[in-house]
This record gives sequence, C-alpha cells and structure tokens, in this order.
Amino acid sequence: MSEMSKIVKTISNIAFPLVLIFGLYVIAHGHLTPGGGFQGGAVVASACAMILVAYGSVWTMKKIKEKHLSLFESVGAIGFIGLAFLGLLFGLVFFKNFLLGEGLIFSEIGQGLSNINTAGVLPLMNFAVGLKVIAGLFAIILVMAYATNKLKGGEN
Amino acid sequence: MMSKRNIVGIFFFLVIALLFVIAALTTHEFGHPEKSVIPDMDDHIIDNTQTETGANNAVTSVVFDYRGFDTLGEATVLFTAVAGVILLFRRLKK
Amino acid sequence: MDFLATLVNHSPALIIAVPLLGAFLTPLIGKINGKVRNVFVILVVACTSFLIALLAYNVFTNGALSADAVTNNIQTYVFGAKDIGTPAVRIAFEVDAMNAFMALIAAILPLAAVVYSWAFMKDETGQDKYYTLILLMTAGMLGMMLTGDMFNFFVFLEITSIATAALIAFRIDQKYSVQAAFKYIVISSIGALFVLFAVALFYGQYNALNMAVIGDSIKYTMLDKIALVLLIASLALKTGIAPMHMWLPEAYGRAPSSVTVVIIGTTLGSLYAMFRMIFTVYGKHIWDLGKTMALQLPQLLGILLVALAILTIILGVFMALKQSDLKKMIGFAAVAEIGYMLLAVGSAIATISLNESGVTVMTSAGQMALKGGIFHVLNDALDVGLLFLVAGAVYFAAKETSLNKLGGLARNMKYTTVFFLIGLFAVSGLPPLNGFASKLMIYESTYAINPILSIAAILCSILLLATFVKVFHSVFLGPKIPKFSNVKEVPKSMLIGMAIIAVIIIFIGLFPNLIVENIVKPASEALMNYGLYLGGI
Amino acid sequence: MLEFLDPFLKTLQTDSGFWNPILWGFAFVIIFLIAYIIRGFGKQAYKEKTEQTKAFLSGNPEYEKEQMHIKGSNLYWGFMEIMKFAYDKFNKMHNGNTGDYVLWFVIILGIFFIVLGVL
Amino acid sequence: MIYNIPYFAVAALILIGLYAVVFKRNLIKIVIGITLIESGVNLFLITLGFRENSVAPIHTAGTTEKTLMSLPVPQALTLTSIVIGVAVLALMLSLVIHIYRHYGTLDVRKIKEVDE
Repeated sequence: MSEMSKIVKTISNIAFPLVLIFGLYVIAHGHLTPGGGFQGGAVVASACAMILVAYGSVWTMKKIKEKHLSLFESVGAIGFIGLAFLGLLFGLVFFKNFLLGEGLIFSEIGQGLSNINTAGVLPLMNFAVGLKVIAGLFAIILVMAYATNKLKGGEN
Repeated sequence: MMSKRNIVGIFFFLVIALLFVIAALTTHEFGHPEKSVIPDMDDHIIDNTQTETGANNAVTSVVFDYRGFDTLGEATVLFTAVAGVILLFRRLKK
Repeated sequence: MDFLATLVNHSPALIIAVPLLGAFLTPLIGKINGKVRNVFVILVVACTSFLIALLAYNVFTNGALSADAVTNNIQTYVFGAKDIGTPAVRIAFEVDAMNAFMALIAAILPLAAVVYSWAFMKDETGQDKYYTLILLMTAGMLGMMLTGDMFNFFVFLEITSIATAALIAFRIDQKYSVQAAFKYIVISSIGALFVLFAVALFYGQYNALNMAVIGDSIKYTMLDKIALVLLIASLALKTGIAPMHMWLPEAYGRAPSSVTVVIIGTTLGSLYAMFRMIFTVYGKHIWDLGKTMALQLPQLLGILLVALAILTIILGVFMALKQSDLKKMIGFAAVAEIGYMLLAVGSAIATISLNESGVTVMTSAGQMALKGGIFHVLNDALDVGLLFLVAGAVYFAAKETSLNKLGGLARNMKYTTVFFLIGLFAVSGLPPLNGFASKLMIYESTYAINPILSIAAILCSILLLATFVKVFHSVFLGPKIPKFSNVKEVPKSMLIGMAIIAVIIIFIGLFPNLIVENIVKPASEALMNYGLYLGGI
Repeated sequence: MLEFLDPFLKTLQTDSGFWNPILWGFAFVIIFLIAYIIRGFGKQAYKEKTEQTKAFLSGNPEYEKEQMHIKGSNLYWGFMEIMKFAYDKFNKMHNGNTGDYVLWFVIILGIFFIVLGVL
Repeated sequence: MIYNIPYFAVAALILIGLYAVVFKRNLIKIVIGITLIESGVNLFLITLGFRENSVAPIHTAGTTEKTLMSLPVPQALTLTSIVIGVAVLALMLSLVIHIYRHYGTLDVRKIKEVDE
C-alpha cells in the first residue's frame, strides 16, 4: 500500500512510542495483571502495523526485511522451548517451573498485591513469547501488504 | 430457483440446527457451572496458583505452567503460519 | 539411574520437543550453508526416529529399558510435575501399545521424506522454510499420535493442518496446487473447529480435558452423544472417508511427493484419533452393553462405519481407474486403502455383543478384523508412500505426470521401475508382500461376519490391481518415446529414500507373523481393554 | 544355535488357514521351473532377426513409436463405457467446489446425528 | 431456558458461518464464514467458564479465599484458540491472494481442476 498524508505520519509518530510502552508493560506484568506475552505482543505488533499503514509497505520493507523478522521469531521460539528444556535439566521434568523458590531471580511466591519478582520462569516465557508474537505478526502483515502492493502494481 | 443441492442442504442444515439447539438446551445453566462439575480442576487451580506457580494471575499460570505445552504448540502454530506465509510469497527465481 | 533409562523416561516429551527445536533452529542454520542444513534436518529426524524406537521397545516389552516408567504396557509422562495430581490439571502423555504402533509409522515416513528431499528439492527456492515446515509437520503428527489430552490434540491437529496447507502450495506457480491447498485448509480448519466444539462440550460437563479422566467419568448423556457425532464426523472428514474424500486426491496429487509421504502420516493420525475416541473415550458404552445401553451402540456405529467404508472403497477404486494423472490416481488409491481399514475396524465394532453368560465380548472374527485393520494401517502408509515417492521420481526425471504423455521410462529408470513394482504388488495385495497378509486377514474376518462385504472388498482390490497395471503399462512399458529418450535415473538420495521404505515392505512381507505377534496384537488389545488406559491416570 | 530364527519362521495363523511367504516362495520357484521345462518343448524353428520377428500389420508400414504406444486413457475403455451410469454420478460428485465438500460433511454429520443421537 | 441465551448465540454464530461456507460463492465470504465458526466456538468456551457475580481469576490485595472467581482454564483455552485462528486466517488469505493471481476471479465455482 502506498504511503499516506503527513498528518497521519505525524500522529502515528507520536502514538507509536506510547503504544510500544503499553505493550511492553502488558508483556512484563503478564503474571500479575490481565494480559501476557501474546496480548502485549499483539499490541506492539499493531503499533508496527500502524507505522506500516502510515508509511507504506515499500518504505517499511526498505527499513526492515521479513527474513530478519523471522530470525527474531526463531530466537523467541528457541528461548521459549529452551526454558522448557532447562526445566528438564534442572527440575528433571519438561516444562518444570525450576526458578520458583530457588532464591534466584523471579523466585518469590506471589502473595496479595505482590511485586514483579515472582512466578519463576513465567515472566521469562512471557518475554520470549512476546518477542515471538511481535516478530511473527509484523512479518505476516508486512509480507502480505508488500505482496498485495506488488499485485496492484501489476507485476507478478 | 431452488436446485436439488439447495433443498438437500437446507434440510440437513435444519438437522444440524436441531443438534446445536439441543446442545444449547442441555448444557448447564449459564453462570452456574458447579452443578455438573465432577473433578473440580479450576478451583484447584485458583486455590493453588500462588503456592504452586507463584503467579497471581491464574490465567497466566494456566497458560504458561499448568498447560504450558499447549502454549508451546500455540507458539508453534504462529511460527508455522509465518513460515508458511513467507514460503508462499517467496521469489521463485534463484 | 543410568542415562538410557532417563532418556526413555523423558522420550515422550523429547519426541515432540526435538523436531520442534530443530524446526526453530533450521532458519538460523540455513544461513550457514544448504548442505549443513540438510544434514542437520536429517540428523534431527533420525534422532526422533531413534527416540520413537526406544519408546516403542520399552512399551511393547513392558519396561525392558526403564521398568519404573511403564506399568502394564502404558508409559505416562506429565508436563511440569512429577505426577499428575487429582484433579488432573496438567497435560499428560499416555503412550500405550496403539500409540507406540502409530508412532512407529510416523518414525519411518519423515525419515524417507527428508532423505528423498535432498536431491528432489535441490533446484527450488525457499528450502529453509520447506524443511522447517516438514519438521513442524512431523512434530504435529507425533503429537497427535501420542497425546492424552483433548485440547492438546486439537492444537497439534491445527499445527499439522497449517504446515500441510503451506506445503501443498509449495509450487506456487502452479494454479492447481494453490487451489488444492486452499480447499485443504478450509476443510481441515472446519474439522478441527468441530473437534474443538466437542472438546468444549466435554469440558463443560466434566470439567476435565484428559482423555482418561473423561473416559472414566463419561455418562453418555445427550451432550455426549452430540460430542461423539461431532468427533466421528469431523475426524472422518480429516481422514478422507467418502463422501468427504474429495479434498484428499487433490491435496495428495498437487503437493510435492516428499511432502505427500508425510501427509499420509497425518491422515492416519486422524484415523487413529477416531479409533481412540470410539474405543477408549467412549469405551464404557461400547463395552458395557448389558448394564447401560438400551439401544445397541456398537451395532449402529459399526453399520454406519462399514457403510461409509464400502462407499469409500468403491468410490476410490472407480475414480482411480478413471484418472489420467499419475499422482491423483495414487491419491484415489489411498482413499480406497483407508476404506479397507475402516471396513475392518467397523465390522469389528459391529461384532461386539453379549455372549450367553452376559459378558460383552468381541467375536474372534471381530478380533481378527481389528488386527487386520490395524496391520493394514502400517502397510497402507508404507505402500502408498512408496508409490508417491516413485511418482515424484517420475516427475523429477520426465517433468510430466500425465499418463497420456508418459511412456517407456523403464528403459532408462531401472531402479525406479523395480521400486514401483514392489509398491504395485504391495498396494494391490499380491503375495508375497505385506499388503497380502493384512488384506487376507481382512477378507477372512469380514467373510465370517458378512460375506458380501468380503466379496466387495476383493473385487475392489482386483480393480485396484488393474489400476496400477494401467499405470505400469502407460508409464514404464511401451516403446521408447523420443521426448523421453534422454531421461536419466534419479539421483542417489531419492533412490535411498525409496529403498528405506521398500526394504521395510519386503521385510514385513516375508515375516508377517513377526509383526502381527509382536506389534499388531498388543495394539489391538490396547484398543480393546480400555480399562488399562483409563486406569493409567 | 539357530533358535533366534524361530520368530522369523513362524507361520501367520488365521481363523481358517495360514500364510507363510517362505513356503509360498518355494512353491513359486517349483512352479516356475515346471513352466520353464514346458517352455522348452516349444517351437524350435524360431530364429532371431529374421522376418518372423518383424511386426506384420497386414502389409501396412509400421507406425512411429508415439502411435504404437497405447495411451493410458485408452486402457479399460469398455469398462468405462459399461460403467458410464456410475461414472456420471461420480463425476458430478467430484466437482471441485469447496462448498459442496463442506456440504457433504454437513450431510454426514446430520446422518450420524439422526442415527446415533435421535434413535 | 432464559439462562441459555448465550448458547443460542453460539449456535447461531456457528450455523451462520457454516451457511456462508456452504452457500456463498466468494472466497472471501468463505473465509469470513470460517472465522465466524471459530468465534462461535470461542464464545462457547468462554461462556462455559463464567460464574455468576464472580471476579477475574487474579489474586490481588482485595481478594480472599472466599472471593468467587470465574474459571481460568476456558480463558486460557480461548487465548490459544484465538491465536490459532489468527494463524489459519493469515494462511487462508495469502492463499486467496495467490488464487486471485492465477485465476483472476474469486468465484468458488471457477476455482477447480479441469482434468485434460
């Protein structure tokens, strides 16, 4: 799709960091408040989609290629399954929540309105899934927008 | 005009509609699931989510700890979709 | 506790996790080099097959490798905790002989596929994503075959569907493959959504998602009847049982052959899931006739399944005889083969009845039919897989799959011709290959149950032979056609991929009793005594 | 010493018979030998590369290779003709319409519901 | 009876989606029908987990052991199912784009194989 007017670009420039911060907040507090990796990742991906709509797919494709995004997604997925494998290593069961009560990071038991340093590997998994969802959804949107743009241009 | 296909289709759609209506009528009352719950999985989760997983958010504890393997599959589904879309819009020439 | 026992204890999780990790790593490794990536993928699949072999050996021998993990031929694995508490909140894998049997099938096919792909996909672009999706298909198929959790089964079903649809459309410059992929994704997503609806019905009633727990506490209320209907119909849709089979020949025929071999495994996974739902989740009401059932559920169900099976066999064979495209023809033959399995198992279900002493039993003919059907699952996977690999070799060499244009390829492609002959003998049930043994069991038992079924099955098997004789004549025999005068034998890796399956076919054909006694009989017994599975959790 | 072969040599027993590929192979070899001996009694006057090996199409010249090869769709033509009544229905079933495929699913769902749920 | 109105909404959504898949001829409408079925199933899952006058299943300072919470498992299942639906939708739409490139139409009756 082609790029839009200057007003849209300016507004999206202003709104982009706010949406980004909110999405990262949702990811980071997934184990305390409503939300989590998927939801926050969807929020951030929608911010990236807003930039895509404002600036056009050609410009965005110049800035970032979809192969880099898929590499990011692979990293996120490897982090997620790697945490599960670490559970197999340390907790002797696949998907064991091995950080809980170990005295390391995120090791506290959540009680009442508790702080972020709880719930063992859950926040880490939230971050991994968040990275994965951001990269994945943005890659899907970017590739499809670019392809439809080429289709409208008539060159297959 | 009603072709034979449409008549047959409408008839069996009525049968399926009957199926779903019976399902809707015989499901437990909306808002009162306790009646028909035999092993109470959810109350166990709500009571023990803080002690077992340390998370205050029971949904997150289900998504990432109790049923974390489903979430792995879910992430895999998204990964699969991205790989498939990129495969479909690839360049054919080397 | 030594290393091997630990490996066996964790093998149910590793069988799924290793291909997934390999799939996530493949795009990174593909950055290095193509050859490195291919070797890596083959290693990953080989590791998976090795783990499956360990698990199956441990299950069939009831704990020869790690005794503490297995109790009466069932190995359970709980994710995230040592044991599944009460209530069963966590996801558990419960591997009995039937799961292990299906997993063995799923161990053979992807290995042959990836070895075959090395040369078959050499000139294509996007090989990183291709191998990634192959590994994801393998993981999803194995998950479908091993899982003991309803919702988890749905998730793996969707993984398999999406990866398969993306791979069917691999040749995006051919319009037929794209439209076949679209039909496949529509059909499979609808089937999966109805499966999810049935799972939600179970959850709303029993507040459980574990198959064993649901099967233990099932009461066969109206909602359970509806869930049974939805499960059987949608899984039959996914399996490609007539008259819902039309997507299958298009999907099989238009996908690259190395992909089709794996799609066969996923289809059989759906078939396995249907058997599991009927025999285990609804086992109480299939087997406890005397107490609960006013109307005889097994007879109704068996008659329905047998009717569908006969329709499937006839439609598949007749349409296969008519086709003019090689791969679509083999696809219709695959439909007919699925019909044979369903015929055997449906007639086995229909023979469940009360004997004079008031105990529910399956007659000996029914047990033989069940054994034959389960044995035929293995044979069908191998035979049709080999035929599709041969068809892919023909396409690779001649760039043509239309039976009206091909001819005289046997003069240049000797090994391929030999492999095709092996597949022909096996799939049409000629002695001495494996298809004959299973079809013999099916014919005998169905003849004892109802002669008409057996006669129809035998006649359709003869037509199947005629179909493949037509293929053999019009592709491999005949004079040397100038257009194909300079085709060459396919590269080594494709021959190795075909040889892997052919050797297993010949082995099973020469020693059928070995397989039936050691693998098939435990699997059928695992289906029949549902109590062990329900007691596993 | 060879007892490890025992599971390999067991015979597959079915209800009304048995199936053993090894025995079948022996029988096949014997029958093949008999057939080969009978073939030896055949006509001795056959010579390679003489007129009697040429194709004789009632004096007409021989066709080219493409025409001599029978195309796949020409095989079983009579069977197709006899079964035309069935093939017409089948071809109507196999129109590539996605909606029809899903409609067949709906029909099967309804039939299963009528038989299993209502009855 | 009056309590089961949400389930009737579920049935209506699924039937409308199935109707769109079977009787509509535009591929985009077929895709919309599948997403309708999927949202119906998700609605069914999420309605199964609702308890009357309950709060979200999150332990905060205000909640005690007595606080009635809605069931957490259906919400997790619905989350998974939604993400799966997004993936299926993305793949289906990209396939529709390719079909339009090849056939030049979205009429489902023309999207078929003609065996030569």
